[in-house]
Amino acid sequence: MKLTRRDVIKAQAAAVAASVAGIAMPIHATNLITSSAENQIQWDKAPCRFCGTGCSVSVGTKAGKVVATHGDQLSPVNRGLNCIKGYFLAKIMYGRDRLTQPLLRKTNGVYDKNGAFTPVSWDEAFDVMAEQWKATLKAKGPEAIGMFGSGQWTVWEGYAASKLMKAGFRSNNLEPNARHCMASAVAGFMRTFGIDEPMGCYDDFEHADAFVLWGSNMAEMHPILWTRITDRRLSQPHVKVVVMSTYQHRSFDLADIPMVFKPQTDLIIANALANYLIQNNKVNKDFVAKHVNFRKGTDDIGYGLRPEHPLEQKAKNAAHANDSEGIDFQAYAEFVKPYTLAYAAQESGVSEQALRELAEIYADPKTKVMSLWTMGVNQHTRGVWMNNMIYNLHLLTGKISEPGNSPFSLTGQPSACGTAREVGTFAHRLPADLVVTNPKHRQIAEKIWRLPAGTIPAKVGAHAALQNRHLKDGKINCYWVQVNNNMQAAANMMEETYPGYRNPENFIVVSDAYPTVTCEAADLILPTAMWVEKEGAYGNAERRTQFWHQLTQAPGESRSDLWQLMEFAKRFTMEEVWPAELLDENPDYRGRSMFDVLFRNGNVDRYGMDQVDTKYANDEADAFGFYVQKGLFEEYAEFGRGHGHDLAPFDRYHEERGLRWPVVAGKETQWRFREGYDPYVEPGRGVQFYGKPDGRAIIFALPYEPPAESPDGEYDLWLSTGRVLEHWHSGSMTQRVPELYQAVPDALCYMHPDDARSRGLRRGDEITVASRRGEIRTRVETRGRNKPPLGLIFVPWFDASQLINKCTLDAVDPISKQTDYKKCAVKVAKV
Amino acid sequence: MRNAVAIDTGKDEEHIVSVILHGRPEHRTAIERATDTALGVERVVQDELGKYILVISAPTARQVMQQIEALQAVEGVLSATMVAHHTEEAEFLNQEVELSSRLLAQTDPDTAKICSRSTT
Amino acid sequence: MKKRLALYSLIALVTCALADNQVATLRGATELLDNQVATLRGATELLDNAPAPSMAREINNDQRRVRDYPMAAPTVPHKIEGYQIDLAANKCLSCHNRLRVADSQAPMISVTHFMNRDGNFLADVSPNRYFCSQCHASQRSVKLLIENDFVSMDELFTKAGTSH
Amino acid sequence: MWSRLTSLLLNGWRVLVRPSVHYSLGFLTLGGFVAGIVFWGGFNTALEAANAEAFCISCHEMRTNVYVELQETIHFSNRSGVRATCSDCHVPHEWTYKIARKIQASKEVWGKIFGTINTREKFEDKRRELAEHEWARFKANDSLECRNCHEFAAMDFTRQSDRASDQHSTALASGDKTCIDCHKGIAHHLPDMSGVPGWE
Repeated sequence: MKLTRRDVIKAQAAAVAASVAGIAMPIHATNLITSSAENQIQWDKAPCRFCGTGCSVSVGTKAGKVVATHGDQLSPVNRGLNCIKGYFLAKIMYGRDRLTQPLLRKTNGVYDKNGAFTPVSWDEAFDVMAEQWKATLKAKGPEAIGMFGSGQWTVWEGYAASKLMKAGFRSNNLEPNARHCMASAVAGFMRTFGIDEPMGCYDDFEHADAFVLWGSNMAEMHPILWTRITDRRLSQPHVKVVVMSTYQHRSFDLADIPMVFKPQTDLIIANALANYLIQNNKVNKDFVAKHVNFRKGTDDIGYGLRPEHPLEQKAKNAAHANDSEGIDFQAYAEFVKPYTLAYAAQESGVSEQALRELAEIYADPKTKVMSLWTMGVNQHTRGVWMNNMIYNLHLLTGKISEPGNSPFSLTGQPSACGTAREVGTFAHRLPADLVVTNPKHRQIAEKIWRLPAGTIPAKVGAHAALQNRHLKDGKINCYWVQVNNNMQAAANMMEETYPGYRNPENFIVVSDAYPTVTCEAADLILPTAMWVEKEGAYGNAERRTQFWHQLTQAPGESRSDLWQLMEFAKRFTMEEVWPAELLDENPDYRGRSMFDVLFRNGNVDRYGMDQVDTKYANDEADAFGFYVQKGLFEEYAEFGRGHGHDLAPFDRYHEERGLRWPVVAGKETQWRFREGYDPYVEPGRGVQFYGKPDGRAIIFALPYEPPAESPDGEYDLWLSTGRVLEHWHSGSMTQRVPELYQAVPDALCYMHPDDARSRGLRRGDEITVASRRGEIRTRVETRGRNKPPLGLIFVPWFDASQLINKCTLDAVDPISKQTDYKKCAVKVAKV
Repeated sequence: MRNAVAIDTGKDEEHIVSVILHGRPEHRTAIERATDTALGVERVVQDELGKYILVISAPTARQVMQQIEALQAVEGVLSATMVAHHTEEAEFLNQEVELSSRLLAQTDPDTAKICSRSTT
Repeated sequence: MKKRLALYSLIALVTCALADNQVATLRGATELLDNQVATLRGATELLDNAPAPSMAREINNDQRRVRDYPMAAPTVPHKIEGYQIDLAANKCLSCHNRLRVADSQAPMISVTHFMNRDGNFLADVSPNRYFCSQCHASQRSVKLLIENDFVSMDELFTKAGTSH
Repeated sequence: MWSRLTSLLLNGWRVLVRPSVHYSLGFLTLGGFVAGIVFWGGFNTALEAANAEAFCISCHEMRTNVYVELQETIHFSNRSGVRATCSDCHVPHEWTYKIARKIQASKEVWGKIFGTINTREKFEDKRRELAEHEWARFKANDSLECRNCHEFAAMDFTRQSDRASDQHSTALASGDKTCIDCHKGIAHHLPDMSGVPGWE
């Protein structure tokens, strides 16, 4: 039959609506629907591949290809909206240079660190890889093995990696790139509340009277959440939006109270607000008396640089940065007393009037306030302190754990919460907030994993920045990077990252869908399936766990990270990875493969192929002969069920647009710690911060301390780095989408026009941006979307041709070990 | 018609919108009478719970909205929610699909109009 | 790492052409040299810095682009540099708003934009759609670094169509 | 108009002859400067001096608000380097208009002295009012200062975008619209535009 474009579009529109409404579309429903089955498009739900917002998208597939995506009407997160990246999701898998076969550096047919990349089979790739791993284990033991994963791993990929590293290879050198992203938020939660992740949820957006951005450009980095704030602000005239940053950006377009403060003085502002609340008798005394303890944190804690660095030599308490001592309210009041609004205004450069208006927002008991932050606060050498200090304000006023009153830490990656944090793929963590340093916690994990006592090492592994240093120093020799682009993302590429990867002693494996700069520095590249080319699960910033089915096939020989992790485990016997004494005590583990011990343990292989939904492909299940994802998820869920991290049964997540944990008696939890919302709060307690033994959250007394590096005579400008709306992180996906690439093709140096003029520069001039560590070439932008104040420049890091992390400093927060990407000293010069 | 593609206000445009209409099953006859008599409204499929998938096409967005508002006003209709919206010149919509890929090539400037970057 | 291909970085700015070769190499089963992997960098080695490309111009031809699928957000076919969209004013809506299109002759924003989060119609643009640039971007005249092999529905339907 | 002028000068004089104890040194010097140009020679020279951009941005209200905004626009820097400075748009070139505008400006000098816009917040509060003065002036003189550079007769529509040429060849040509009707906020940020025709 003849079709017009009109017929096709009508058919599409109808099919989309039907998929949303959950109505089956009988092929002959009406004359609209074209008669031939091959014209049908299959619609399924999946969470967006990009940021931590966790929008749900409807994915249209046909003939094994994704042909369309659009916002999912049924998703409470985005209600049918997407940001510009989301609208072009359909194209992220189809960049022409997808990796399709393993590539190994070879000379004359054998592996050579300085050889040229040569296509090899998976067998050869894994043979060479296993050989390197075994040699290193024999020579140096597990601590010379390392792995760097991501908040873009699916839940089960992160979980499998955690088992492989911590139980299999018995090395805690496992980190997610989420360390760069929200480690300070995690440490902030653990210190203040004793349990990770926000107490509130996105529903707070529709209840708050004021929104305070403490260092987040939500307009570009969390666009769909920004639409909800915009909605609230523009439809409710009384609502106020406060935007704080070290430079002016798009979020300022909605700001009633805009504040550009001098870098690092957010510490002073936060204390000044607390002091204002106390001085003006705006403290919720009843709440504080019932639910809060006070502690004074250790100061002079250094900057997490190499020990020989002068700053570390000088720091008194670098060794025990996380310590604190109990104090009382009076002592806290005295501590913050010097931080007056006038002092804060003078130090920060923000007008006292603006600071007072902000203080009143927190002070007024009738104003429901939502504080929001991302990298401005977390990527900060005092990021944990800043997190604590924001909670201080909400705890002093009791504005917490109820609709609209919500300190909300946003995340940058689709599963920073679901995988990195909840699964615990950090060097110090185990699933459900357990830690390797706690013997009881290790026992719990060993029991669930059906492994002998003493399997999991107690020593905290190397954190992200330290892994790069260990690679450079030859302490880590076998390193596996999955789903991230750390050569581009890690700070101080010239002095640490690059020398580490190219150290002749090291063997670097990089799994990715595209040939990134990290791949270029690798020795073995493994082609990897992405997003809907596999069955997956992500957890977003509001504790929402979302699933998707495999909808298409990965190109060529690409395999998912999950398949790679499990298949690689087959290459080892327990004798090759565990010490003799452990096997002597547990002889029944002898002679078995690591795959059998970790993944054929009676849990992971519990669900057979009959459980797999026949409507969808599942390459991993086919490869291993059981429902891998379900087995891993259900084993993992044992950690949290009954312990405040309850997850629903596996199958339900394929039906729902996600559920917010704890999911108790089939019901999700919107607000934690408050009776009536959170089933874990004991009746009569009203509010109970049950992460802490006595149910009380902690207000921390913390001072101002200067940044690790500040502009001086020679390096006379602050450098802040970050993202742009149109590209996600290192741009390896979005730079390959024509509409997104042509919207923002290259990175630029955003600069104040007077800073440009005083250096003889004009818009469009080519310049070098140079720090003590490295330099890049870019161009001057004085009119762009970002408007820095005098003395500060902003350069985004998505551009593989302009690796701004050649310039950044690898100073970290000594508590969270998260890098400060927002503050270092640079100079610019005309090329 | 120099600016037909460029700045057409919709004179010969067509708007195609799909709608999920949710109505009380007991009102189905009234609802279906409304949908079937409304201009440019096509009823694609429904389920026994009173959910309908409609496709509305009209020359202006205003008319599309009027149609939806009218349907929302029908007794027994709980909600009528727009899902997809597409607008395009009618002349393109009339093209047979076999031609569509060449049609794309003709109208897509990205293929032709992109000049390569300078190499300073 | 080998520097023997430093010569490449001198002509690195011909990235597009090179990228294509590299893609070809990546796909064909031949050897890849150090500076040929990271296709987005052209032939520039990791430690080197290629000249920064000149700032690309916004395309301003007013030619509405056909979308690959109905729900994709249309790109902006004209300059929007310096457009003010904030609490005070919205430059885009001063032409594309329902009440303005008659005067401005600009295409009206999609009717979906009048429906709010709860699915109700508003007389004006729904507040959650106020910041146009969150979904709609102008395009710059640059050649793609990497071609994209996405197949649009129309092409698939065409194939389907011709197949019977 | 002369009566308006003299009355203004008189008011000015009354203020100036009052004992100066309440007034800051800044005021005295500035007041002296104004008095100087008004009563003793160098009249035109002073006016021209006062036209210089340097003079306009010598007070921070102009420098930190409108001047910063101007720098982002095409009127500040562009392809050919032809650039408009404050007075090109805000001071009439023809003498009597110029005087009138200068007198008006003296009001802005009071504004400066009494700090009615000396903070960003205060300036934002006044932005709509200040903008409306200028829009009204442009509307009244048919966008004279725009046309000093952008001569309608000299426009080559074929070198304009379709949108621009359509509007210019119709609404502008017929005199139905003048430049400012469509080109608001091209050199400075717009104030709250609610209720402004064309911004419904």
